[in-house]
Parts: sequence; C-alpha cells; structure tokens
Amino acid sequence: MLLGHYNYWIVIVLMMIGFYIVIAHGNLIKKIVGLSIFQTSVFIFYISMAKIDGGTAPILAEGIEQYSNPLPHVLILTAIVVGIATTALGLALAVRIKEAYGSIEEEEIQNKDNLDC
Amino acid sequence: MLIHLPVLQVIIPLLAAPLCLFLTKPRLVWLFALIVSGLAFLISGLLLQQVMTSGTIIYDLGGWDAPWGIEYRIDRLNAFLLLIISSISTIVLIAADTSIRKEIPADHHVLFYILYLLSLAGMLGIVATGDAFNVFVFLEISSLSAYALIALGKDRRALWASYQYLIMGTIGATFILIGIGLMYQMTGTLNMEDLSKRLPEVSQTRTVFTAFAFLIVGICLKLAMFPLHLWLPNAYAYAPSIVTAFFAATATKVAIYLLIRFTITVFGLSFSFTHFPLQLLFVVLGLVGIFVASTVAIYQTNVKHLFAYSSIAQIGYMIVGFSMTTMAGMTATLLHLFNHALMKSALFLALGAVMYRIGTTKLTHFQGLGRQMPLTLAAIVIGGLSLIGVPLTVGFVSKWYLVMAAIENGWWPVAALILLGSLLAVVYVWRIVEMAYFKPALAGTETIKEAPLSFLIPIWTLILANIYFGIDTRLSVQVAQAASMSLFGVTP
Amino acid sequence: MLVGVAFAIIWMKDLLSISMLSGIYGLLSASFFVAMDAVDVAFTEASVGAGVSTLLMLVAITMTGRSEHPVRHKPLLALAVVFVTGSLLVYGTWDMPYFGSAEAPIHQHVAPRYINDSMQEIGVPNIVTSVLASYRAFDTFGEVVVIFTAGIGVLALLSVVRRQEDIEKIDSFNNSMHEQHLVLRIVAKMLIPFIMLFAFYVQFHGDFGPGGGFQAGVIFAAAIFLYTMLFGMSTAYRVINQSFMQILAASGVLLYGSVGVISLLNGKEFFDYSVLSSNPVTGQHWGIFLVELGVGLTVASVMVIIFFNFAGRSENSPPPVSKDS
Amino acid sequence: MNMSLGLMLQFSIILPLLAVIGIVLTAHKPNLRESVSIGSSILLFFLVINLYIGFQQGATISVHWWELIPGLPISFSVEPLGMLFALIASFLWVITTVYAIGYMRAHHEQNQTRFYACFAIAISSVMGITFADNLFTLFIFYEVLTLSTYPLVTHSGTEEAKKGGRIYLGILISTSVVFLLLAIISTWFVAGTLDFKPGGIFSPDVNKTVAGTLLVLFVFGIGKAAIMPFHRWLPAAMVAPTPVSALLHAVAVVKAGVFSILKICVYIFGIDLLAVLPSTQFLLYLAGASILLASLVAMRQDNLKARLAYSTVSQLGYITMGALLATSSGVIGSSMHIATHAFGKITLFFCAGAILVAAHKSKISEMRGLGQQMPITMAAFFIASLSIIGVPPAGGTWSKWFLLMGTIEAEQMILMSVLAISSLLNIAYLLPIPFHAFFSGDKVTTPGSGIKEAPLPSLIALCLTTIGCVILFIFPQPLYELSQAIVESAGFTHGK
Repeated sequence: MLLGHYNYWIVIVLMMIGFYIVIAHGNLIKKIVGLSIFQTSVFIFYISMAKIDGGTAPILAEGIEQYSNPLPHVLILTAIVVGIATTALGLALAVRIKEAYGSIEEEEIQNKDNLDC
Repeated sequence: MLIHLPVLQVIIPLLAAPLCLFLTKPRLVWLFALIVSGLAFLISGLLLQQVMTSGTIIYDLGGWDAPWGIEYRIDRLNAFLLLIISSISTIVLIAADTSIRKEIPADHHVLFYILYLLSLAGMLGIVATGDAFNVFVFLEISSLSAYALIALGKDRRALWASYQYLIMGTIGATFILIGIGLMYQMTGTLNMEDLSKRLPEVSQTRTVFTAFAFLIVGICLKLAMFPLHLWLPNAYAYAPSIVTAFFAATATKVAIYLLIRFTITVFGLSFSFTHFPLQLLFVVLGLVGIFVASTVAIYQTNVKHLFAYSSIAQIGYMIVGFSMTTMAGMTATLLHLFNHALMKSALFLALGAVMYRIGTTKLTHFQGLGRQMPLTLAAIVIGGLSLIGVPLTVGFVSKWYLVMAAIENGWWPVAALILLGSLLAVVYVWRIVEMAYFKPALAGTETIKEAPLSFLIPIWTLILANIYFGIDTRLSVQVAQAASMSLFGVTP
Repeated sequence: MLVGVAFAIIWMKDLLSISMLSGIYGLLSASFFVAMDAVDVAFTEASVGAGVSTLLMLVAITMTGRSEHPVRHKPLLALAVVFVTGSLLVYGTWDMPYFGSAEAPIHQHVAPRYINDSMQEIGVPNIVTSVLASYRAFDTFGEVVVIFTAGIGVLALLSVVRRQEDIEKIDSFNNSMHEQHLVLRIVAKMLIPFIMLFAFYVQFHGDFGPGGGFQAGVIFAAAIFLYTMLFGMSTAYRVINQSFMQILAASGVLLYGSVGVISLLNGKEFFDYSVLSSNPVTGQHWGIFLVELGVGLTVASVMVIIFFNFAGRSENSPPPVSKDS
Repeated sequence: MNMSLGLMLQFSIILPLLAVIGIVLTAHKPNLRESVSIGSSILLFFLVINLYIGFQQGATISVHWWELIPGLPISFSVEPLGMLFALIASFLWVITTVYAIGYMRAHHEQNQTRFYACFAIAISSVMGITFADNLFTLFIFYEVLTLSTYPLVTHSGTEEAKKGGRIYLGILISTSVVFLLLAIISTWFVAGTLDFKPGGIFSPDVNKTVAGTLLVLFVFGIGKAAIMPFHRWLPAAMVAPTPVSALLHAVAVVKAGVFSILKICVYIFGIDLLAVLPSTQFLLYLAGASILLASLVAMRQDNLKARLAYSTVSQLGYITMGALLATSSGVIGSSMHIATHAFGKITLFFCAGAILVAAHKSKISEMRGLGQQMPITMAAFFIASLSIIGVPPAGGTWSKWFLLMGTIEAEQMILMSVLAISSLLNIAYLLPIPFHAFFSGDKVTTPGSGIKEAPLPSLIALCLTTIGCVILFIFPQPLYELSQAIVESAGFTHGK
C-alpha cells in the first residue's frame, strides 16, 4: 500500500523544493533554477505514471507485449521545450534587470523601485 | 473553406507571426498584422454566426478523431470569446504604429508585431481548443509573448514587472499542468468532452479533488483574482500602452473563460460547487477584491495603475457573477466580460494617447488636459462613466444583470454590495475628471495638442461601441444568454 | 539522489555551483527517465536540462554576478505555502492508481489505440514519434511556436546593435586569446563535423529509435555553441549570420505550418498527412518527416539565436557591477 | 399644426438635444448662441402646450422607442402628473433662459457655451423624466440629469465649487445607485414589470415587508427629493450660478425628485397599497421632521441662497409627505405644490441673483434698506414669499390648503400641526428680508451708492414669475383639474 505511492511522494518532495526556492529566495537566477526544478519534477511525475511494470520503451518491436504509455512522454517532450523557453526568457530578463538596476536581488530592486515612485 | 474556420481562426495569426520576419519594414509589418488581425475578426464573426444558428462545431485536427487526436470545439461560449479577443485586438492595432514609435526603439518594431500576433494566436488557441493539454501549450505561447511584450516597456520597472509576471505566470501554468496531469491519471484522457464524461465516475477520489484545486489556483493566478493579483498592476502600468490596452481587455478574460470551462464543462456544476466550497470562497474573494482593489485604485498617483487596480476590481464582479452558478449569473458575467473589454481597451488606449502626447500618465500631469486634448479626455470620461455603470453605457447593462442575478438568488446583501462597490469607481474616476477639467494647465504645456487621428479613431470606435451596446443590448445580451444556456445544457 | 541535489541547491549561495548542480539535476532526471522507459524524454532532458539550460545559466551568471545574498526575511510564509501545497498533493495521491500498475486508467483509455494501431495507421515504430508528430501534431506545432516565441522574446530583450568597429575590436582581442587554445581548437574542429553528423542521424532516425527534430536541433545547436566558444563570437558571426538565423527559425515554423495548410487546401483537416501521398501511410511518413524537419530547423536556429544574444550581450556590454563577482 | 402628437412628444425630448448641437456650433457667436437657446426653449414650450391641448381633448399619447434591455423598453406617454410638470418646466425654461442671458453677461461668466449646452441637456432629461412611461426610462433620465447638472454646479471651477460638486454628485449618485437602482431591480424581480400603471403594479397579496422595504429604498434612493438625511447636496449645489440654482435647484432637479416619488407612490405602489404599508408611517414622520428641521436651519442662514436652499428642502418635505399620505387631497396638494412652489421659489432665486448682480450682495444682513434701490425686485421677493408661506394673494395658498386637508383626511394630527408650525417658521425666515429692505431704520446702504435694478432681461423674468404666482392664486382651475385628473386616473378608491 505505502510502497505503491512511494515514487510519487519523492516527486512531491522534489516539486516542493523547487517551489520553495521560487517563492522564498530573493535571487532572480536562483528563482529561475527553482522554477526549472519545479517543472522538471512535474515532468518526472508525468513520466512516473506512464510506467508499467514489465513494460518497455514505446518503440514497437517484435515479441514485446507491454509498452509504457507513450502519451505522457509526448506531453512531457512538449513541456520540456516550454520549460527551456521560459528559462531562456527568464534569464534574459534577469540579465536586463541586472543592467538596469545593478542587482539581481529581489529586495534591492524593490527598494530602488520604491525610490522611483 | 468554411468548415476549416475553427482552425483558420488560430493558425492565421500563428503563421503570420513568423512571416513578419520576412517583411522587414515596420510599417509594412504593421499593415500586415492589422490585416491578419482583421481577418481573424472576420472569421470569429462568421464562426459566431454559424454557432448561433447551427450549434457546436467540432473540428478534428490531423483528421484524428478525439480523444486520440486534438479537437477544436467551438460552442457559443468560446465563439463569443473569440469575437471579443479578435475584435479588440484589431481595433487596438490601429493605433499601434503611432504609439510604438514613441515607446519602443525602432529596431524592435518588427519583433513587437510578431510577439503581438503570437500572443493573439495564443489566446485564440486557448479559447478554441477542446483539449486540456493543448490549453497548456497555447497558454504558454500567449504568456511567453506577453512577458516579452511587457518587458518592451520604456521604464526599467517594466523589466521587473515582467519578471514578476513570468514567475507568477509560470507557477500558475505549472499548477495547471499538475492539475491536468492528475486528471489524466484518473481518467486516461485529455479531451475536455471525454473528461467530462469520465470524471463523474471518479469524482469521489481525493486525486480528482486535488486536481481541481490545482487547476483553480493556477487559473486564478493567471486571472489575477484577489489575492493573487500582485503581478498585474505593475505589468499593466509599465508595459507599452498598446500592450496594456490589448491585455487589459483580453488576457484576464481568457483566464475567466478557462475557469468557466473547467468548472462547468469539464468538472460539472455539481462537482465544482457541491464537493468544493467554491461558491462561498468565490463570493467572498470576489467582493473583497472589489472593495480592496477599488479602494487602492483611489489612492494611485499614476492613472495606468489606477485603471489596473480597477481591472482587478472588475474581475471581482465577474467572479461574483460566476459564483452564483445560475444562468442569470453566468449571463451577467459573460456580458460583463464583453463590456469590460470594451471599456478597458478604450480607456487604456486613451491613456496611450496621453502617453504619446505628454510622455507620462501621472495623475498630476492631467491638469488642464481637458482643454488641450478634449476628445481624448472626453473618451476617458465616457469610459469612466461606463466603468461606474451609468445608464446608456455598457457598464450599466452589466451591472443591471449582475444585480438582477444576485436578487434572483436571494442574495440581497451581495446585490447591495455590488452597487456600493460601484460608488468607489465614482471616486477614482472623478479624481481624473477634476484634475483634467478643474485645474489650470501646467506651465509650459501650452503646446500639447489633441492626439493624432490614428489614436482617435480606435478610441472613439470603442467608446461608441460602449454607448451603442449600452443602448441597444439585443446583440450582446442575446449572445451572452445563449452562451450561458449552452453551458448549463439548456437548449434555447 | 535527486532529493539530495535539490536540497543542496537550496543551501548553496554560489550561483555558479547552483547552475552546475541544476545541470546535474537535469542529468539525473534524464537517467531516471531512462529507467522509466521514456527514452525520448530522457534524450531531450539530457540535452536541455543538463546542456542548454545550464549553459544559458552560466552565460547569464557571467553577466549578473555569482553570489547570492543571504535571505534576510523569514521564509516561514513560504514554508507554509509549500507545506500546504505539498500536503494537498500527498492527500491527492491516496486515491491514485499504484505506481506501475497496468490497470491504471491511463493504460486503459486512449493510449491502447496508439500502441495497437499506430503501426497500421502511421507505420512508424516509435510510438512517441507517431503521437507527437501525427496524432497530436498540433501540440507539437504549438511547441515549435513556443520555442520560436522564446527566441523572438530573447531577441527583443537582449539584441544589441553591433557596429563594425566593435566587431573588429573584439576580433583582435579574441584572436590573441584563442591562440593559446590551439590544441583544443584542433580537436574541436575535428569533433564538430561528427556532432553535426550525429544531429542529422538523430533528426532522421526519430521514426525508428529515440530522437527527432527537437533533439537533433539541440545537438546541432550544441555544435555551433562549441564552435563559438572556442573560436569567439565574431568568427561565429562571420560564419553564421544573425538575420539568416531568424529567417531560418521562421522558416521552420512555416514549414511545419505549411504541411497543415496543404492538408487544408486538399480539403482535409489541418495536419491530415494522408493527402501528401496516394497511400495514406506513406503520406503520414512524409508528413512526419517534413514536420520533424521544421522542428529541427526552428529549434536549432532559435537555440543559436538565444545563445548568441546572451553571449553577445556579455561580450559587448559588460555589466556595470561585474567586478564584485 | 399637423404634427402628430406622438411625434411632438418625442420632439419635446429631442429638441433640447438639438439645441445643444446648435449651441456648440454657434459657440463663438454669443448672440446667435443665445438666440438658439431662447428659440428652442420657446419652441419647446409651444410643443408642450400643444401636447396639453391634445391631452385635454382626450387623446392618449404614447411612444415606444426600443428595448434597452430585453423586456425593458424606453417608452413615453403623457399622463396628467407628467403633463403638469412638463408645463411648468418648459415654461420656466423660457423665463430662466431670458434671465440667464442677463445674469451671465452681467456677471462675465466663463464657459458660457458649456453652461447653455449642459442646461439644454438637463432640460431634455427633465422632459424624459416627465413623460417616462416606466420606471426604467425614468431612472435613465434621472441619472443623465444628475450628470448633466454636475458641470453646472461646478461652473466656476473654484475649489469651493469643486467641493460642492463632489457633495452634489456624491450624494445623488450614491443614493440613486445604491438605493434606487436596487429598488428598481428588485421591483422588476418582484412585480415582473416596471410600467407605470394606475393603481400600482404590485399584486395585492405582495409581501408587506418587502414592499415596505422597497418604499424606503425608493424614498431614500431619490436623493433629488432631498429628504433628510440626504439633503446635504442641495445647499452644496448653491455654489452654482444663480440661474442654475433657480431653475435646477428650485424647479428641475428637486422637482424631478419629488415628481418621481409622487409617480412611484401613485403608479408603482398605488395609493391603496401605500396606505397599508408599515413603513409609510415612518417615512411620513421622516418627511415631517425634514420639514421642521430644514426650516429651523434655514432661519440660521445668513447667506440668502443657502436660506432659500434649506427652505426648498423643507418645502420638498411637504410634497413627499403629501404623496405618502395616500389620500386624494394629499396627492392633489402635492402635485399643486410642485407648481406653486416652483413659481415661488424660482422668483425668490431670481431676486437673489438680481441682488447679487446689481448690488453684489449675498448676505441677508447686508440687504437692509435695499428696497429703495431695487423696489421691483424686493416687491417680487415679498409676493413670492407669501406664496411659499401659503397666504393670499399667491398660489401657494391652494396647495397648502389641500395638503392640510390631506393630513386631516388621513387623521394625522401630528403632521397637521407640523404643517402649521412650519408655516409660521416660513414667515419667520422669509418675511423679514423684504421687510427690512423696505422699512429698515438703519440703512446699511446709503441712497445714491449707484445700486440700480438688475439688467432688464433678468428683471423681466422675475416679474413674469411673480405674476405667475399671483395668477396661480386667481386662476387655480387648470392646475386643479390636472391634479384632479391624476387622482382620477390613479383609480382612486379611497375610503374603501
């Protein structure tokens, strides 16, 4: 019973670590790292559910009956691309913010913004 | 070709975006984008007409029938949304050429239009599709282009706003992804129609409960529903004016659409509102949102901020209408969706015109503008009156329906609070009116002229629409009613 | 293992090691994917999670400084949010089908058709490829557009207008520096053609084994990255024209889309490949081939655009406060 | 006249709007602009007179525009109460325009085009209110009236004017949006219609508590009726130029308020229902309190316009009270009082304006002995005061009489005494002004200080309205007939 979900719990722990980094940390780059960990963990979750005991990779071959579910794989391929796209954009923003504010720490930027107003 | 309308609706702007790179002249690209958006508008009009007369259109992409392939499923609800998005996009684009010349460096103009078309296509894609995962993909197209568009703003704060939006938006999208994953795990399908058939069997499971919770939180993040609204004001305030006008009218509407789609079509009313304390939660958050955001709006010194907070308050009205779970409430929400799009796009475009002429939208710089830019300011006043909900404007019509729906539910206090909330709108709108009309112009601003025609035409088109749909409500009410009927499964 | 790495990332203050660790995290999850029978995904994650994103982070860090300030405010609220979310998820797992169970709904509905019928309907052994490029071709099209959007977005954010003299200045600087890495350069020169060859193999072999346009695009781009890193930006600029890359990226999307448009023009649904040939299965083959080519084109060129803009930014306009890093 | 009556009805609403266009187009030629104003006001009066004649001949005049919200049309029809109000408003518009020309020019006011344009919009919405065939139409024009008069109130643009404007708009919009709109929507929900129908639209077995609550919402919601505690806007609005105060805040706006209340009482609730509602009693006492308190406050005002404003608040209480009395005499008294008070109060305001323009005085304490320099103005002031107080030879006598009868019919002895006391208070705060002006021993202003009568147009205007007051006393018959018709058309079955 417990073992049946063990895998998912690990994934949840990973997700939450990523999520924690995103919301608790002030460094813009680190936030993005956290975001990508968060997303990657979700990918792991998807892939986990596609697994069948005794199944193989979903490439058709003679003599194999059990295949893992290909659909989550497809979804995650797409999601990975989305993830890298977000990361790239986020990093680009971080670089620009560094140029404009001279800092990539959330608090410092916030303080400078408040001065602007 | 008519049967391909659903897919053409999305792929025309989608394919037009990369094509822009081949036309290197910004002017040309603008014209091209305008034509493309106009085409999308035309298609959405045709689609709506088709749907109203002959019911839901189903289009199987790749020729694979659902749930194996992805299908587009256009019913009255999303046809209505498609029309709102594409029409506003087209009208706003008219002013784009003039506006971005002042606000964006010249070598980024082509990129601007590409991103604009992409985000248009993304939103249309979210609305048109009948596949849950496809929603996620198109959500990302529209979001990524939105982040980039916002970051194009002149002020350095635009970068920071965009970054915050990116983080919040991505968290939201990932939550949605988790929700979709959990749903998929319990049902084995991604198609919405199929999901709605298979979910009831497993609706008692805790997994589905979790899936629902994640979807709702994710969507509410995108929706900027109070208290998840923190990203919105800065994003709207520092983005280029055109972008603000476009997004204020459409982006949150798409999120509302998703909310309606998932709670009512996919999960079904009985699940969403009986297994889940969604009704109480939404009524309270909606009302608190109205009051808090309107109050904050009153104290803003930048008019763009002011209207951004007002947008959050208006989202509150839609949430309240939605949470009534009656046909009348849904009609009111849909009506307000349309009406609010008209008001806010007009208002933000007018602010764009002010930005164009005086380079800022600080409230103190509005002094005496009523004389210098009479037509623009008149537009802001009419738009503001509409926001308040004065008769003969669209705002009144939606308020009427909303209060009516509340009374029908027997929610008297809610009805009174809705009306009370609109008084706060009077206060913030009047701050602008007094500043513009009863203060002498600032020294050294004698040379300020009325906004150019390329601004006035779209602004006044929208303002006249505000008045027209406030006087003749047959069209909008009929469509909104039909859409909410089809949502609740009543045949008209 | 993954958990360990993730925790390490929380505690680390040095951004450089964090990005290295996140690369390792990507690699580890890739190997996990292999264990889960998801070879295609593993391939992609390895090239993206471990490769491209780490690289991008490194480049970004060179511009932003590498140390993180200590967190001053108490992260209690964040912990609470995370705790609530996490426990909700754990709560959700109680009614989940067991891990690896063949009876789970996802194995009963929809997916069986892909496994059982795709050979007749599409004729490609790699089921992931058939689902990706045909059954759910529209999602993949969306994916290509997403990556294209990211490319355009990065371009909008980071592109700098280069003047000729700048290039020359950097050029001479680079030349002097790269003299020192002669051995590396020769090895790389020999390596790059092989990498490219491998990319083409991955591109066209996607029907049968793991691989496809996306992975190929990334690998191809990696070859160019390597070249750039060793021979300097300006040399790379001479070889690869920026606006040409943009056109290429756009063409990839258009190539993909035009396949759909051809179906439309033939009166079939968008992305119905059966019109491409008299035999529907051959049509599917053609369709998948073209579509994958489009994906590869766009991915490769967008990756190059993104990388060039990051790198170009760092060489061209050194950050104002970079000394403290 | 070969225009159909229905068309005429529509024209009476549209004509002032056309005048707006004319006024804006002729903005740079003041003479032409003013001719447009006067011309259209005369034409409007002419139209209304024709409507009246047609109506007297028994024609039913109604116009149906379009449905703004499905089930809720914009439609108009002529009925006696509306006819009465329309006659008064259109006639006084003519006179006020004449007066305004003199006043505005003598005062060298800015933004005169905006002034005349907004004025015309306001009149158009008043016409809309008078002929509205349902509550919905009435509400729309009610709101338009509020908004179009806002620029008039803040006309001078000073800090004080802005503050006044804020209070004005704040109270009128809040009450109308929160209470009135809520009441209207609820009424629609409860009764299923918003049409004005003789005898009311509620079914007899309607829940008394609900209907009672609605009545309270309506009375509070119509802030223009200035029932305490929602009266603060009226004194605040006195920052406006005097013609505005005169027409709008003695006639158009406030009368639109009490007119709406009267109309709602008679045609939405129906007198029979009104008589049995629990909240009626409460509102009657509120109106009574409003009458007395406002009178008392008025006594303490030194600013003439402020005193007149509080007097208006008090007089409006009469009309509301009459409507709520739910007796035929009460309704007759109310509707007649709309007319008589209109003539009386507008005259008083005209006088106040004339004094301001000619003598630059707005404080009552400075007006001693002014009778020597401005005899006509002060005489007019005296006669109008009599009308307000309700003694011969002025029209106010009749309406007060009927109101008094109403209280007796309804056996409301307390209210009867309220009326009596209030009349005494009226005397106390109005009559001393002309009295001191003529017979003051210690003259503040010495003769020959150059103070003359006001400009001729203004003088003519105030004489005309004074004569109106007297005529209403001598020939009250048409007025009475119209009021009687209201009672009859309302299917009055009192005593049942």
